[in-house]
Amino acid sequence: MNQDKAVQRLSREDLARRVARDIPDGAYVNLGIGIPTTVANFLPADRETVLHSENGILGMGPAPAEDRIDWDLINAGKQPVTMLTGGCFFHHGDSFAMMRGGHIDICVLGAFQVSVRGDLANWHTGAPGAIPAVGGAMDLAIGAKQVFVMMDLFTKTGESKLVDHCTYPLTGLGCVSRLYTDHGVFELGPDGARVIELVEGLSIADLSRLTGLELAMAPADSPA
Amino acid sequence: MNQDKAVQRLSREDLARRVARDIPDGAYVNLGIGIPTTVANFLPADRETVLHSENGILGMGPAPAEDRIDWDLINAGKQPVTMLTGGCFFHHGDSFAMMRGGHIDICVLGAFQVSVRGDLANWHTGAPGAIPAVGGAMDLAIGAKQVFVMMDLFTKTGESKLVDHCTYPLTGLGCVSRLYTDHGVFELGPDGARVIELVEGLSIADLSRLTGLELAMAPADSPA
Amino acid sequence: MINKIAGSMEDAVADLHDGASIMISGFGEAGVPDELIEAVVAHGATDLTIISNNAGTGEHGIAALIRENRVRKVICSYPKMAAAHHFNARYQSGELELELVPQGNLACRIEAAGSGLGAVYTPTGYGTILAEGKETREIDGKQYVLEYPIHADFALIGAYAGDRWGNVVYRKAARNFGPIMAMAAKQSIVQVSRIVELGELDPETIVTPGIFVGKLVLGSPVNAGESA
Amino acid sequence: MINKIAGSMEDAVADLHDGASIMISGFGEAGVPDELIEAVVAHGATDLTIISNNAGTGEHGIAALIRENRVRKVICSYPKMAAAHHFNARYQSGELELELVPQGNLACRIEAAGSGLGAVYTPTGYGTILAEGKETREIDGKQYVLEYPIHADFALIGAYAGDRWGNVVYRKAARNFGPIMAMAAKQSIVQVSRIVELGELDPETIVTPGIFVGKLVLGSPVNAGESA
Repeated sequence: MNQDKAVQRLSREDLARRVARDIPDGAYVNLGIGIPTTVANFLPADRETVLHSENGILGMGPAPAEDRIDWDLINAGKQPVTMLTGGCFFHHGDSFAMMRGGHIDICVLGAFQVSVRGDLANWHTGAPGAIPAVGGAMDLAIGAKQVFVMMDLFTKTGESKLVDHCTYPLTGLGCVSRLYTDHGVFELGPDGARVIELVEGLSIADLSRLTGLELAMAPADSPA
Repeated sequence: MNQDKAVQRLSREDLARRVARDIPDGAYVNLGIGIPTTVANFLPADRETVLHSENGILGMGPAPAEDRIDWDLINAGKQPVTMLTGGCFFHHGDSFAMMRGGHIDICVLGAFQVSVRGDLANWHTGAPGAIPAVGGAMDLAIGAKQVFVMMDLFTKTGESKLVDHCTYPLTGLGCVSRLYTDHGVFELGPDGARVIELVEGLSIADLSRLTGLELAMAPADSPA
Repeated sequence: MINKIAGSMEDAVADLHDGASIMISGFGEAGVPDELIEAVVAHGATDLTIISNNAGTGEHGIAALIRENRVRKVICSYPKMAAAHHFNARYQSGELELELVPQGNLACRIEAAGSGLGAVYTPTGYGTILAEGKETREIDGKQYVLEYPIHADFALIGAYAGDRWGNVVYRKAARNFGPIMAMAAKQSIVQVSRIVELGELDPETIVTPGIFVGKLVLGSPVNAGESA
Repeated sequence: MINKIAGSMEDAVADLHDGASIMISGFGEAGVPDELIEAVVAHGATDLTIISNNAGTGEHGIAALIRENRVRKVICSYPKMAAAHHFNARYQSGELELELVPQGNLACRIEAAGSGLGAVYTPTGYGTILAEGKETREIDGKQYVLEYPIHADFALIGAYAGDRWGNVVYRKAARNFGPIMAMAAKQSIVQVSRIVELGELDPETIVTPGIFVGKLVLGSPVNAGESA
């Protein structure tokens, strides 16, 4: 939906950088499979962020050199990773207790759709004949203290993925607190979506028109 | 109730020896606080019995020498113990999962009263003003694959502690499978008590009269 | 004397039977008990229910069991994998029943079984199609779904080292479902890369106590480029 | 940078407040965080709910808190101890509320809190006076009691060694309630006998990952005759 050339959409990389900015020092963070994983590349070096991987790792580090790959040390996307000093291993029961029990500060996920009240659809298109596979998506959606979603705001065919009601099968209800998109950042909650940031060249009126939603900026004292 | 001099009541030690005989090689066993603890002294040396202590030990060994006491290594009765080669430590959650989840083969407990259908009363006299304290009694009663009770069959005042219905507050319902007493051994279950062994000099008629219960010997093919 | 060590993979799975429910540890390649699964294929038991995070890929492991038509039902969180063609074919033809369970619910239902709980209220899945028809309850202002334990006749587990009492330690993220599956099955069978003398494992650091292990068998070396 | 190490016992308990619920680890003398409890006495917070296996004995620990009339309620499995005179007096005078919980239910209710479950069905206590008035359910032919999680504002834990990320290991049977209480409290405060450099604890053998720990403070050496 970038027919308007003046709109300075965030690149995938800038979006990951933007999300990384909101992860405070010392946070315990789970980065979902796919695009969210790239946020790790932009975590500031002067902060200690402890990455959780639901297959039983805290303190997950970046990918290893080719000759240091260990197939017993992989992330939730089954890619080889490394371990930071101070990290540890535990079993799946404890790992999902960390998630379900509200011990993870921030979980960053991708999405097919997010509703203005924070409902999340990110596990299943509902297409007939598709093999359903949920993995840890529903646990990640409802467990963390804060759930961030990062995604393009529009599908390739121009439909808004921020919606009034999700039409795709839900992953969790009212669970997303913040939505980071290539067009701007939104705060979601029981009272609906409020815009925290807009990319350059985009007005709130444009955004309302493009999404078909009645959007307003968050008050200046909103926790941005 | 040993007015009858011909009745060869088992001593505490012989009772512990008798219980020990029924603990097979390789069994995982929890010995309750008090008299049941003494069973450990009679476990045959040619068998490996793994003792569980609910405060987080498998492979508990005998008391240490005075100069080897370690107050971080105690049993459920808070007495210093040792650790056998092959033992391990775990937290209270896992320890009671072992119990509640049916992983312990045999639990040996003392009792105030046991009913013919295996109800157990061993935690509280119900006396007014008594400080109630249950500890692990209720978990031990219902968790193990088999629960053995060892006790004197009669109180000091001659009342049978094997009863039709417990009058003391219950610890667990229908949980005791076998009762070892100074007068004989009983199998308990939904169909009531059956006598497996009688001490010398005691007839089933005597025992029925003394306990006030209608007792019969178990059939010869009963698993004794 | 306690000796849980089986002489061969064949001996290790000798008690399997038709209609058995079998938990299989592993996430990705880590912690998958490959040789035990091969032994199940060779054993011939059929009409199996498999409980595992994934449903197999390629021609090996769970995929081989499905290919050989030994599996009646799969309980898992994520059957959709590259090269899951055997699962896909049997599932889409209706020959294979799938119970799809969110990964954390899979974990806590396995834990409930191992720890003797009758059921648990979990928040995961509330309001989604995976909770359809399930009992729900509001507790302290939050919505929960009632989920029942998943028990199994057998668990096949890939671990790192073990002793004759069945005490086991794991390696890195290969730990995953092993410890909780070992607690939930009637007979847990553990494949290890090293068998050690009793006492060699530190009592403070044993992850799966022998009480949860029925049989232990020596398998292939660790699944790693890097050395242990 | 993550640094959970508090400079003193006083700093470690600085966030306490009147009306707080506090879990305290320990079974017998093993794993009791003596110095943290002393710091709570010195802090002065009152109207406390204490969750612990025992309710104190003699003049120290929980007994001192009860003596100083800081405790409104005790949730425990076994308050009856030699020299539990402070507990006995306050309990019998009706000044102190007691919730008596079977030890395994205490453990699994703490675990339910730590792992985010809304409630669990446990078989323990069914048919006894400790389950009176509680919801029950028959599941698969067996009777269960519905039990709710026990959460706490704080957990005070006695452990062996820890690092600045809050990773912790325990010593022998002093482990007991520590790991599960650390998961169930909003802020867990751990007293250790040794503070070690980050990386000194083996990632395979850390028992309580730092994510469950709020503060860590150096206490007295290990509670043992024998050396570690």
